[in-house]
Amino acid sequence: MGARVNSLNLSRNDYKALPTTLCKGCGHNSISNQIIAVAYELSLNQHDVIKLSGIGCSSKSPAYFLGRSHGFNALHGRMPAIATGATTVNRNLIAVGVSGDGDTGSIGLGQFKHMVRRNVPVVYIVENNGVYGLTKGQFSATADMGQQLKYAGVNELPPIDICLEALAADASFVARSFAGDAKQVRELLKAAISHKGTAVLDIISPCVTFNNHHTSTKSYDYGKEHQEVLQDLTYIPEYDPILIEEQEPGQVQTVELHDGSHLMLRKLDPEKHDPTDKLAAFRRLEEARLDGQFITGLIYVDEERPTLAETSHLIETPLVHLAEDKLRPPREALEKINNRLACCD
Amino acid sequence: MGARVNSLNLSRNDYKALPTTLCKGCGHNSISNQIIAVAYELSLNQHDVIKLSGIGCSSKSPAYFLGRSHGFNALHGRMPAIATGATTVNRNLIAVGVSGDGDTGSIGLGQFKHMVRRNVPVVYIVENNGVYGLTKGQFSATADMGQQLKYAGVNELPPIDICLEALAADASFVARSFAGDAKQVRELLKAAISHKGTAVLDIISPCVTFNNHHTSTKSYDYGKEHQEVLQDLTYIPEYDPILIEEQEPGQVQTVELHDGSHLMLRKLDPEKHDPTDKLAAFRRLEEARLDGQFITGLIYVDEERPTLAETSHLIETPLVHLAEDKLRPPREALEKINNRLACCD
Amino acid sequence: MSNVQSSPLEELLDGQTPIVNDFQIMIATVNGSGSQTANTVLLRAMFRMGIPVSGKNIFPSNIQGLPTWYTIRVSKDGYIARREDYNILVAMNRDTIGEDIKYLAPGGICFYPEEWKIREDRDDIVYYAMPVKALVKEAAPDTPSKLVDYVANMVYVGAMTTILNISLDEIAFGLDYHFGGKEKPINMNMAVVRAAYEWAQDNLPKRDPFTVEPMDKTEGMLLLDGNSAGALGSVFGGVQMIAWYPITPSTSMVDAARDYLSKLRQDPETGQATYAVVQAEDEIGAIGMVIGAGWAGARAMTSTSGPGVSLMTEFAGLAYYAEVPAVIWNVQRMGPSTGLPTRTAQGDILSTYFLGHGDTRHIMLFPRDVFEAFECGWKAFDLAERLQTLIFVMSDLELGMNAWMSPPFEYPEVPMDRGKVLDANAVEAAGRFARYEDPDGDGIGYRTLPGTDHPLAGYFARGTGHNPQAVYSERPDDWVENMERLARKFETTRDMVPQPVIDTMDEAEIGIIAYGTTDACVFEARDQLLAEDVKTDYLRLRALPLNDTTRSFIEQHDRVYVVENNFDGQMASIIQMEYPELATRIISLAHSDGLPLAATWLTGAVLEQEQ
Amino acid sequence: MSNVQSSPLEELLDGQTPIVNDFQIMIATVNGSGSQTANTVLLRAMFRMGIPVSGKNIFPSNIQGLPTWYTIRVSKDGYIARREDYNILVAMNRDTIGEDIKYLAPGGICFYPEEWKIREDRDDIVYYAMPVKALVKEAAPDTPSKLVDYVANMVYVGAMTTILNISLDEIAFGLDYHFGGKEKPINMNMAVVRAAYEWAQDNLPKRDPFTVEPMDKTEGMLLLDGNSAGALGSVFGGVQMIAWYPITPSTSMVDAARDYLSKLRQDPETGQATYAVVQAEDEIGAIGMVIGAGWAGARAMTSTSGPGVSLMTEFAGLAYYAEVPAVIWNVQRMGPSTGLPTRTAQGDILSTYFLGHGDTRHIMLFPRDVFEAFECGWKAFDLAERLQTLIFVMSDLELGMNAWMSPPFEYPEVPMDRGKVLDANAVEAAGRFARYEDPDGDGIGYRTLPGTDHPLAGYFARGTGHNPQAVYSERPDDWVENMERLARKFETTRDMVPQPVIDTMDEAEIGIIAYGTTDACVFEARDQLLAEDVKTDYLRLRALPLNDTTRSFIEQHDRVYVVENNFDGQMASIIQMEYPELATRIISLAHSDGLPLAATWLTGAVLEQEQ
Ligand SMILES: Cc1ncc(C[n+]2csc(CCOP(=O)(O)OP(=O)(O)O)c2C)c(N)n1
Ligand SMILES: Cc1ncc(C[n+]2csc(CCOP(=O)(O)OP(=O)(O)O)c2C)c(N)n1
Ligand code: SF4
Ligand code: SF4
Ligand SMILES: [Mg+2]
Ligand SMILES: [Mg+2]
Repeated sequence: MGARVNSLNLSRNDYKALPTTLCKGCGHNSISNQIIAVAYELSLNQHDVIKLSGIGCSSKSPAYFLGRSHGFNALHGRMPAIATGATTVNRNLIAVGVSGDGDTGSIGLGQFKHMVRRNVPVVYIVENNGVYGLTKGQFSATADMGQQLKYAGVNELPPIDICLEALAADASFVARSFAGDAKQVRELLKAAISHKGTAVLDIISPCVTFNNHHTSTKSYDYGKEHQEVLQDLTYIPEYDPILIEEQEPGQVQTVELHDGSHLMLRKLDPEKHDPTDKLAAFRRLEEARLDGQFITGLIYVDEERPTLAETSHLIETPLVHLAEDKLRPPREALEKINNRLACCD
Repeated sequence: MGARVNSLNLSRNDYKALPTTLCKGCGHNSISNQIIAVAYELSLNQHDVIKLSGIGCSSKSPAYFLGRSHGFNALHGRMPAIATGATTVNRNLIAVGVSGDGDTGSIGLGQFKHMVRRNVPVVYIVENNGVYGLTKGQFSATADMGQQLKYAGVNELPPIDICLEALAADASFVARSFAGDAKQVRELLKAAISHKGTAVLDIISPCVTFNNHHTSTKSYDYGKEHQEVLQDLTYIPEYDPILIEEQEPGQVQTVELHDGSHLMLRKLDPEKHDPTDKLAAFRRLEEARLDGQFITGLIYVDEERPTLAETSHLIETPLVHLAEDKLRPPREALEKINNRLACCD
Repeated sequence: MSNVQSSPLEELLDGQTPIVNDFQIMIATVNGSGSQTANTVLLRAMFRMGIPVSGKNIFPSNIQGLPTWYTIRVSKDGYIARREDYNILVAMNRDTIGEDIKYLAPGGICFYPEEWKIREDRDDIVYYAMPVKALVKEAAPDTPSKLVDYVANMVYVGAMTTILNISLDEIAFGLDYHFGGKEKPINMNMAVVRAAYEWAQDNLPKRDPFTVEPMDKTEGMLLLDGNSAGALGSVFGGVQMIAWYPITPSTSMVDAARDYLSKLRQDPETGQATYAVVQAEDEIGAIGMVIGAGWAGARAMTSTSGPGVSLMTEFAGLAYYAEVPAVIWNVQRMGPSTGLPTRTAQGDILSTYFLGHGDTRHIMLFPRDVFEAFECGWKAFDLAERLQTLIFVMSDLELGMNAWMSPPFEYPEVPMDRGKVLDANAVEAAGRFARYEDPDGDGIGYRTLPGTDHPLAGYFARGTGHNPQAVYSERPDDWVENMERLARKFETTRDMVPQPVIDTMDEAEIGIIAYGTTDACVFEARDQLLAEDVKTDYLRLRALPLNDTTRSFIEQHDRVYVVENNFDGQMASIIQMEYPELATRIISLAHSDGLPLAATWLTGAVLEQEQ
Repeated sequence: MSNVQSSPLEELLDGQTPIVNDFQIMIATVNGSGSQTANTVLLRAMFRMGIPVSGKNIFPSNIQGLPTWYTIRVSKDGYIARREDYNILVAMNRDTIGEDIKYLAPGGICFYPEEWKIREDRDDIVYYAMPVKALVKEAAPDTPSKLVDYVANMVYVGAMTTILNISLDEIAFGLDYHFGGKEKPINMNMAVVRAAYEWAQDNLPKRDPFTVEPMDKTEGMLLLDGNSAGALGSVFGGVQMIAWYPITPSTSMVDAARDYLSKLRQDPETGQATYAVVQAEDEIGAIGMVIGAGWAGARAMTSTSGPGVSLMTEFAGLAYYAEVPAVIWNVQRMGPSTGLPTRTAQGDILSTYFLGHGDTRHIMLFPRDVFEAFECGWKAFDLAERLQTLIFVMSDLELGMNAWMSPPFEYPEVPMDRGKVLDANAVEAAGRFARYEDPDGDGIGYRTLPGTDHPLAGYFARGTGHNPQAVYSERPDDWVENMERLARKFETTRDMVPQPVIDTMDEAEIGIIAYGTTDACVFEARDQLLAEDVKTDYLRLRALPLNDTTRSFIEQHDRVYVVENNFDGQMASIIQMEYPELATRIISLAHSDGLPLAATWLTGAVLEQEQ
C-alpha cells in the first residue's frame, strides 16, 4: 500500500524539511507540524510559498517544514521588511512568516505594526512563549506581569498583546490560538493562507525549557486549562452551501475569503463574538487582557482592506515576471527627456 | 513698573530661549509658548528640567523654550531611550520631551511603546501634524487615509492613533489636545508634569506650510471646527476642597496626582467619559477613530502604576548624586570575591 | 578725466577690459522666500546663451526664514567647481547683508533693495540699489500677499538681465520652462522681470565690467541635478522597487524617480504600475524591503544619507553575507551624526566600505557628475545582480541637489544583466542545485528565485554560517571556504566595476587621485597648477575596490595627492591599506567644511608641498 | 615480552615515560545534557592540584540536542591557547563519535559508554568502555528521570579521576563549589563519581601514559570566565546603569553583573539599589539609554556582540559627536551578519574603529584575559568620563565564555576619574560656560550635568553641527574648529589608553604584534619558534588608537607579523593606514574559522615566511 498523497501527488512527507533541532516538546515543533499538515491538505505548491523568519528558536523553524520552498531567515525583528519587499515584487507568492514574541514584540514591534498597517500579504505567525528561548530564557515583552523565573527573576512590566497591537494597526486578520490545539491551529492557518492581506496568528507556544511552569500563561498546562475558544472553526476550500444550511441559524457565521474559500464559525462564546466587528474585537481583547482570559479563535477579519500591492496600484503580473521591454523604457523616451532638459534643441 | 515675576523671582521672559526658527504660525511654536507659560506659572526650576527631543521641526523646538535647562536633541525617533537613561540615573529631573508624529509614529514607534510600557517619568509631547515637516511634507503614519497633498500625493494607509498606541502599551497618562486650544494645552501640561510616570500628550499641531488645508484633520480650521472637548480641565497645585465642593455633584471628577496636586475635570461629554476607566478609554478612542471624531482632553490616567525607577527598586537619592563610596564596593569585598574564586586559599 | 583722487573702485575699473563670462554671482536670500525660481531662471538663461554655468545652493536645515545663498558660476572655460570669492552679490537678506558685502571681491557689484537704505560704505565695489517694492507694486499689483516676497525676486532677475546683458528672451523661456507653460505664474513673474529690466535700462548706468556674451559651449547639453539624473538612470535600469525613508539631501531623488516612473512605467489608463515605491517607516525597513525584493528577483533600490546608512548597517551585513543584490544610493551630507543635513561632504567612505560587523567590504561607485549619476543609475543594477551583493552609489549633496551641465544621457547599449539566475529548466538540466558554490571560479554562485517551479530549486537564504547548500553550518571548514569564496568574488569585482579614468600631462611628476564631485575642483586646479608650472597626472576613481590601474598609476609617481571632501582623508587611508608598498607615496589633501572644494584651495595646498 | 607482532599502540607506549600534566582532553557531549557541571568540576579539580589548566566550550547555537565539545588543556608550562590535537577523548555523543575518534591523536585515550558497543577499530589508541547506565542505576537509583542524562556525566568524571590520577577530594570540592554547598545535588552527583571511580580502580587497568601530578603553579590564582571578570570590574568601576539586550556571547556578562550588583550594591533589607539594570527592547534602545545616562552624569554601559553593535551605529556617532561618555562591551562572535553566534572571532575591529557615518574614530580596549577584563571593567569608565566619549571594550567569546586562570583581581588604586565636570560653584566662579571649548588644549571641553543649579549651566547636547556654546551652527569655521578639536582629543587619547606591553628576546629580528585573546597563541608560539631558533620580539596592543610605542617597535623590526583572529587582517590594515611609512614591514597573519587560534598554526605560518 503506497503512502497517501494529495492532489499534487505528494505525500505528507514531501512537505517536510530538515529534522528539527529545537527542544523535544517545544510548542514551535507542533506548529511546524501543523504547517506541514495544512500545506499537504491544501495541496500547496511549495514553490509558490516563501518561508520567512526573524531570529530565535521560533525563527529557526522554517528550516523544518516545506523543504522545497524558498526561505529567508532574516534579522532579529526584521522579517516584516523582507516580507514586504518579496511579496510586493512577486504577487504570486504565498508568504508564511514565523516569528517569536521577542522578535515581534520587542525588537520588531515597529516593523510589525507598520507591516500590518500596509496590509502586506503574509501569514504572520508569532510563536508566543513569553521568553527569549534562544538566548536562554529572558522575559520577552509578552511575559506575564509579576511572573518569576529562576534565571530571569521577576517580570515587573505588563505584557503587550500581539493581537491588540495588530488591531490598533488596522490589521485585516487577527487570530489567537494555542500550540496545544492542533485542529484550531490548522483551521486558522488555512484561513490565513486564503486571506489576502496580513494575517496575524498569535499562537501561544510553550517553551518547555524555560517557561513551562504551570503558573505561566504560556505553559501547556495553563493553556489547556484556560483556553476559552471563541468559535469552532471549519475551513471550507470550496463553498458548500449545504454544509452551512445544516447549522442552526444564528449559531453559524461564514466569512468569505478572497480566494473564494470560506471560514465557518460556530460560535461557542455566549457573547457571540462577531469577528467582523472591529469595536467588538477591541473590547473583547481588552476585556480578556484585563481579566486575564485566554481567548482563542478568529478575533477580527476584514477581507475588504486593500493590500499593499493594491494601494500601490501594481499591475497583476508579478513585477519579477516582467521582461526587459516592460522595465526599461524605450530609447525614444530617453531622447524625449534629453531634449526637454537640453539647452538648445 | 517692573515685569511680573513668579515665586522664583523670574519673569516669563526668563523661561524663554533662542528665538524660534520654525515657520510663522507653526503649531509647534504655540506649544512652546504654553510650555514657557506653564513653567513660569508653576515656578519650575529650570535646572530641574531636561528638554529632550528627536529630529524634526517639532524636535527643534526645545531650543526655543527654557533656555536655562539642559537639553538633548537626540536622534530621529530615539528620544525615548535617552529619556529612559537620563531619568533613571537622576530621579529628580523633570523630563519634558517633544517629538513629532513622524518621529514617534514612524521610525520611533517601537521605542515609544516600550518607553510607555516601562512608565518612564517623562512628559512626552507629540506635536502631531500628519506630515514630516522638516523633510518637506511627506505623509507621516498619522496622516488621514485618502488625504491628498500636492507634493506627497494620496495617502492610502490608515492613520495610527498615538493615544491608542500609548494605551495599548499600558500608558499611565494619555491625553489629546490641540495647539489652537492654549488653555487646554496648559492645564494638561501642568497635570502631565505632576504625573509620576510617562504622560503622553498627543497635540494636534498644524503644519502651516505643508498640511494646513482645511480638509486635513491636522489643520487649524478643522481643529477649531471639530474639536470635541471631553472635559473642562483645571489644574490645582494645592488641594482646595472648597473649589471642588462648589461644583455640581457628579459633574466634576478630581484626580490626585502624585505630587499632591489635583486635576479637576468638569465633564462636558454626555457620555461622561471617566479617565480612570481603561476599558472606557479604549472604547472612546476607538469609537472616535472609527467615526472620525476629534476628541480632546484627558483620556486616561492611572497614578498607581509604578515607574521604571520604582520597578527597578532604585534608592531614593538620584544615582548620579551618589559619591564614590556608595558606588565602588570596598576593598574587602573584592578580597572576598578573590578568595572565593581562588584556587587554594 | 577729472583729477580728483580716484576711488579704489575707479582704479580697479579704470581702463580695465570687460570681464566676460567669467565671474561668480552670489544671491543671498531668506529660506522659503521662493528665490529658487529666480535663480534657476537666471542660470538657465545664461546656459541657453551657450555659456558654461553651474548653480549651487547653500541652504539651512529649516523650512522658512533663515539665510540661504545661491551661487551661479559663469565660466567661459567650463569650470564648475565652487569659487571661494564672488563678484556679484544680490543681497536680498537683511540679516546677512553686512557679512555678505564684506566678502564681496573688490571690484564687484552689489544689488540690494533700495528701501533698506543701507550705507554704501565700501568704496571698492559698485552698489546698485533696486526699488524692489515699488517695482512689484507697479508691475504686479494683484499679486496675492503671500506671493509678494516670491515675486519680488524677479526684480533682481530683471536688473541683472540689464546689467549683465543677459538675453531677456531666454529669461522668458526660463520662466516658461520652470512653470511648465502655466500662463498665470509666467505672466505675473515676467511682468516684474520686464519692469525691473526696463527700470534698469533707464535708471541704472552700468559702472562695472561684468557681462555675458553668447557662446557655443552648451550646445546639446542638459542642465539638471544629480538626484534627478540618478533617478532617471535607475528608471532606465528597469528599477522594480524603491523603498525609502525621507532624508535630506536624498529625498529629491525618490521624488524624481516617482515622477519619471509615473510617466514612463504606469499605464495612463488603468493606472497600473510596473514598479512599486514604498515609503518605509524608517531606513531599517527601507533596506529590508529592498533586500526582500532583491532576493525575490527584482531590481530594488533605496536612497538615503549618512544617518540612514548607519541604521542600515546590520542589514547591509546580511545582504553581503546572504549575497542579495540591491542598490543603495548614499547622497552624502556632513557627518558625524546628524551633522549638517544641508551641507555636502564625502565623509562616509570608510564607514561604508566596512559597513557591518565581521569581515565585510562593500562595492562603491563614485559618480562625478549628472552624466555619471545617470549611468550609475542603471549600471548599479547590472553590477548588483551580476555580483549578487549591495552596490553603494556614493553621491553627495553637491551632486544630488545642485544644477549641473551634462552631455545628453546615453541609452544603455547593453541589455540588462540579470546575473547568474537558474530557472526551473536549468535546475532540471543540472539535476541538482547548491546556492553557494563556485562553479565558475569567480566566487559567484548561481541563485534561483522564489517561485521557481522545481523541487530542487528552493534554498534558505540566511545571515548565519552556511555550507554550499545554504544549510546552517558551524563547521570551521565551511566557514573558511565560504569566506574564501567571498574574497574571490571581491577580486572578481575589481575589474568589473567602472574603471579609473586617467588624464596625463607631458612630463608630469606628480599624480592626483580624486573621486566623485571633487573632480570639478581637480579639473580647475590642474590648470591653475600648470600655470605655476606644476604638471600633474590625474586618476579619477570611479569605484571601490581598487584595481591594478590605480596601483600602476601610483607606482608611476613619487607623490600622489589624494584629494577629497572629508576631514580624515578616508580614501587616502583605504589606498594606503590596500597598497602598503606604495603607502608612502600617498599625500592626503582632505578638507571638509560643508562646502564643495574650491580649486584655489587645492592649488594652494599642492603648491605648498611642491614648492 | 611476547613476540607476537606488537600493535602500533604498544609501540607508541612501549618504554615511553608517562606524560605528566601536558595534554588536552576533549569531551564530546550533547547540548543541554548538563555536561558543563562535570567539565568544570574536572577543570577545577586539576586547577586546585596546582596544575595550569584552561577550559574551552565549543557549543552550538541551539538549546538542546546538538553536538558540543569541551576541551580541557592541562599544561605544566602554563600554555592556555587552544591545541589543535587532543589526547584524551570522552565520547559521550553517539552522533559524532566517529569523527571524534578519527581526530584523536595517536597514542590517545577514548572513554565511551560501554552500552554503545562500538567497534574499537583504531589500534593506535586506548579504548576505555564505561558502563554508564549501570553505574548511574547502581549509584543513584532515585535520580529523577529528567536528571539521568545529567548525572550520567559524572561517570566519566569518576573514571578519569582514576585513570588520570586526579584527586578525588578535589572533585568533591569542585562539586561542593559548583552547587554552592547544596547537599542534595552534591550527594547525588558525588555518589556516581565515586561509583565510577571505584569501578575504574577495580576494572580499568591503566594502559596509557597520561597522568596528572600536583604542582604549585596555581597558588592564589582564580579560575573564571571573562564575562564575569568584566562584570566584576564594572561593578568596582562604580557602574550606575546597565542597559542591554540579550545576545550570545555577551549575555552572561550582564547576568554576572546583576548577580554581583545585587550582592554588593543593593540594600539587603530594603532591597533598594544604587544601580539600574534595564533590559531594553533592542540594542538601539540599550545604547540610547546608556547615552542618556552618561549625559546625565552616570557611569553607564552596555554589553553586546556584532549584530548589536551594528544596530548601535547611529547612536555611536551621536555619542562621539555630542561627546557623551559611555562604555560598550563588544563580546565578539563570528560575523559577517548573524554569522556563528557561538563561535569566537576578532572580526569587528575595523567596523568598530570607524563606526558611524562621517569622520569618526573610536577608542577600543583589548583585554587579553580575565585579569585585564576586570581591569577594563573599571578603567573603561575612567577613560570614558575623562575623554567624554564611547569606550569600546573588545572582548570575544573565547575570553567571555571560557574558563581562564588569573592572578587575583587588583583593587583600583586610584579614585574614580569623573573627568571635567563643572558644578554650580565652578560655573559661578567662571561667570560663563561654553560646552565645547578647549581651554586646556587637550581637545576636551568641560561639561555640566543636568540638574546643576546655575542659570548658565544648561546646554543643549546635539548631534548636529554646533559652535562652542553648543548652539546649532552651519558655519564652515565652526564645523572645522570642532572637528579639529575632536582630532586633538583623539591625539590626547593616544597616551591615555592602556599602553602596549613589549616582551623582547635577545637578538630577535622579527616582531609580532597581537591583541586580546590571541595573546595566548603568541605566548606559546614564541616558545615553539625559539625552539626552531627563530627569536621574536612581541608587542601586545592593549588599545586603539596606536601610539608611538607601537611606531618605534615597528621601526625596530624589518618584519612585523600582526596576528589576529579574523579573515581580513583588520588590525594590520589599521596599522598600515596609521603608519604608511612603515606599512611594508607589516605582514598580516590572520585566521578565522570560529575557534581560538592555535600556537601550531602561528608557528607554522611564521616559519613558512622566515625559512
Ligand atoms: C540584533 C540582535 N540582537 C540580539 C540577538 C540575539 N537573539 C537571538 S534570538 C533572540 C530572542 C528570541 O526570542 P523570541 O523571538 O521570543 O524567540 P524564541 O526563541 O522564544 O522562539 C535574541 C535576543 C540577535 N540575534 N540579533
Ligand atoms: C535616521 C534619520 N532618518 C531620516 C531623517 C530625516 N528626517 C528629519 S526630520 C524627519 C521627519 C520629521 O517628521 P515629524 O517627526 O513629524 O516632525 P515635524 O517636522 O513634522 O514636526 C525626517 C524623516 C533623520 N534625521 N534621521
Ligand atoms: S528553548 Fe524553548 S523555545 Fe527554544 S527550542 Fe527549547 S523549548 Fe523551544
Ligand atoms: S514646515 Fe510645518 S512643521 Fe515645520 S516649522 Fe514649518 S509649519 Fe512647522
Ligand atoms: Mg519567545
Ligand atoms: Mg510631523
